[in-house]
Amino acid sequence: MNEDKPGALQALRGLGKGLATTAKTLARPAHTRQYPHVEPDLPERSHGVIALLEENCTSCMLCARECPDWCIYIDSHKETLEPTTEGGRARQHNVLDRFDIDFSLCMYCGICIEVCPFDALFWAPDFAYAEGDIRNLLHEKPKLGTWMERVPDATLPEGYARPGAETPAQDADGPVGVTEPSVGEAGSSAEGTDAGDTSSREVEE
Amino acid sequence: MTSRDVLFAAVGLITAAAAVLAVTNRRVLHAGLWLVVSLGGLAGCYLVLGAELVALVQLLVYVGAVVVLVLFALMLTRSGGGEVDTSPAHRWLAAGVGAGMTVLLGGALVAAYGWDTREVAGPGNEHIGEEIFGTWVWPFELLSLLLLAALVTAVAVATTGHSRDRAA
Amino acid sequence: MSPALPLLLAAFLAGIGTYGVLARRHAVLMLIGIELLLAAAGLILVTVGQFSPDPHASGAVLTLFVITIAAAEIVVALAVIMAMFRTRGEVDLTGEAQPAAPEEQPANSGAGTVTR
Amino acid sequence: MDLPLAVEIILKAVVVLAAFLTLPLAIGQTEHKVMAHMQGRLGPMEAGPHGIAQLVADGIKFVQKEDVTPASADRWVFKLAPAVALIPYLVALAAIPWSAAWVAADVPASLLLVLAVTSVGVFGTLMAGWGSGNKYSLVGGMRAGAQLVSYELPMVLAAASVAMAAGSLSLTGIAQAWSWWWLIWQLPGALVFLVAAVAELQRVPFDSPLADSEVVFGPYTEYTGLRFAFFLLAEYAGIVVMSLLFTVLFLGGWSGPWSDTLGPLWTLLKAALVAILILWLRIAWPRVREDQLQRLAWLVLLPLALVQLALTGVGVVVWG
Repeated sequence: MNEDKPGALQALRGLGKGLATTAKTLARPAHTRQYPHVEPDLPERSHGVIALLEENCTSCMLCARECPDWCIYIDSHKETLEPTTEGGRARQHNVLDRFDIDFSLCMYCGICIEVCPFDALFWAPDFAYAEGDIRNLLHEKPKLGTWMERVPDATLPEGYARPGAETPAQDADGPVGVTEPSVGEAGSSAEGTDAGDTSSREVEE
Repeated sequence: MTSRDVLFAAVGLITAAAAVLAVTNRRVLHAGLWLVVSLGGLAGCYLVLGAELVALVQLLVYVGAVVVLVLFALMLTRSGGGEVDTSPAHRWLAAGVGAGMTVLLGGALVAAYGWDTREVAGPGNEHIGEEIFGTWVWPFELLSLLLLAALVTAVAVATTGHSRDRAA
Repeated sequence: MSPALPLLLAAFLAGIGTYGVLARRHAVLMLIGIELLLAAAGLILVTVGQFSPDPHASGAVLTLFVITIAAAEIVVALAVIMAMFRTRGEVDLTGEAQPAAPEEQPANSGAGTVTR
Repeated sequence: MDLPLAVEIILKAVVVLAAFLTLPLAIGQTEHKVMAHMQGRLGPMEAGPHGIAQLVADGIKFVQKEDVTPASADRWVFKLAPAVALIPYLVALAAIPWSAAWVAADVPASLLLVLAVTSVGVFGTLMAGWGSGNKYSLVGGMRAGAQLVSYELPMVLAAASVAMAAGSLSLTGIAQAWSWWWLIWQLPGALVFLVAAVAELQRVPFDSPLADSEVVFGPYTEYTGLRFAFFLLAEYAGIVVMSLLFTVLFLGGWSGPWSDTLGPLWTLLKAALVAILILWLRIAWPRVREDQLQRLAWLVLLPLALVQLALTGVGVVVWG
């Protein structure tokens, strides 16, 4: 030890420094958080789980197709909307039957959230959804919807009102959260992309 | 038979049995471990005889260092498991010589000292210390020279082969 | 107590040690025999020193000397054994009688790196 | 106390055994906590208040584990090794005085006894290294053997210096002869002894026999369950013994204010500080390489111990 390049004195100084650093740390409070007893205060945009805002989903399948490990399952069928005005044309729109994410496969890459064109998927900071059986990690759309509660306000689409809030803020181009106009627009835009491909099961042929 | 006799018989029996196992065990490392037991037992014998300083030095130097070196050498030469056997005739001959040695030495010593019970009155630790640095000081100094020589020799012998290996 | 008991034990140890030196052909095992012989010598010295007091405490002092000499002796002997192992790859004193085991062959360089 | 001899012996044996089983646990718990806080953590918190019963929980876990003996192991050597490693420290603990009256086995040459007995503990490690039938264990065992033999010499020399200064081989006598200025007079010896003691315990920074990044866990690689726990117990018991020994030799043992009544407490306090220092080294320092380790023993510690011995000799002749 004493014949190494740094020289004995320097080595001793280094050893002293090690002792001093550890002693200093000993004097300071620990960084540990006692998790099960104390909830962690996570940054609000933590990537905990993927929440689904069902009303916004057009079952366009982009998320399912982009998912690297195919953990999103979507089923939908088409329904015909009667024309709202006299002599108008009947329109079709997709109705979401099934939207499941298998969190035993999900690797939390967030690509589905990035690609969703309609702000239907969000990061929520919830993390404590472990299950005793791996098969129970396949979460269905009601469960995915419950996580919307904790999605930070900043990431929510404009005009979205949480279910708890008393008055939904009706903005000009805020179609979300309210059924009637949103369905119309969502349906049309879905047709605009590729209506035939979106539904895995063709209901009406 | 005093209680000291009984105690010595017990410790001596362990020592002797371990010694027998140390020279007959077919696995070399086990033989080394039995030597540990035997020499530890011998330290116990010294204790029973009242020579505690000798006993402790035996334990410290012999068991704690010398036999460790032996085991170390066994492990280093990777020869702890196997054994090199000699022919039965060879072993019988050796046993004969050993038995003859025992009988001769035992007979001579017992004949000289006899069976009668005597008092154990060895020198105390301080007395031994004074004698080492008084009467025995020159042999003691010679001994230190011997140790130094042994150290140098060991280093020389052990490193010459090494340097040749490195050169090759 | 009677001095016969320790003296008989010493004689027995000497016999065992002789057997060990003569019957074995493994270098370290022969050393073990020699250790037992030295132990016997030490036991005789201590016994005599304890039973017939001596103003110079020669029994105990000489035993201490024997222990020291044994330490010196074993160091040199082990160095010789190590050198032998390096050059021959085995510690069998009968030489050609038993070739070294296959896994011991590359040990030449391996042992060298471990020691120093 | 005028108890019958047999009762006294049994009583002392029970007390020593109790100390042997509790003090290492206290050291282990202290290590958990001190190490955690030195690393900005809390350490075990769940078993009992502030994790005080963590080692009990660990012990229960160890008992439940399967006792595995590897197929290529040298069975008896493998199985006996933990006991061989543990028992010497038990004997040593019995011979170390806590105060002039508090000593379980008051033998005349107790310093020599403790040093001799602890040197036998090497065999546990060597046997484990050989008996496991594992190459990492073998390498670790050989490292341990080389290390323990090398560091024993400076350790014994440093202890001899104190014995010379006190003119006694008895630990009680040494502690009684101690006075405060020995702290300066015997300082080099104390440092040598401390370093050698840490090396004898195979603790960081001298833990290359166990170096987990090189030889898995050295001689203890193949051990499971209770036998592994025995090795751990031996390590912590070793810290207890070495701390007590250092206290008695170099820190005056039970000397301090009101040492007549508080003597054992002073010993305990000083030994605890030494033990925490040994734990601290583990947390703060890196591991010393094998060749550096041997170099330190022979080129630094041994000359230092010899200088100390000469210093003590001069001191004894001049002031004695």
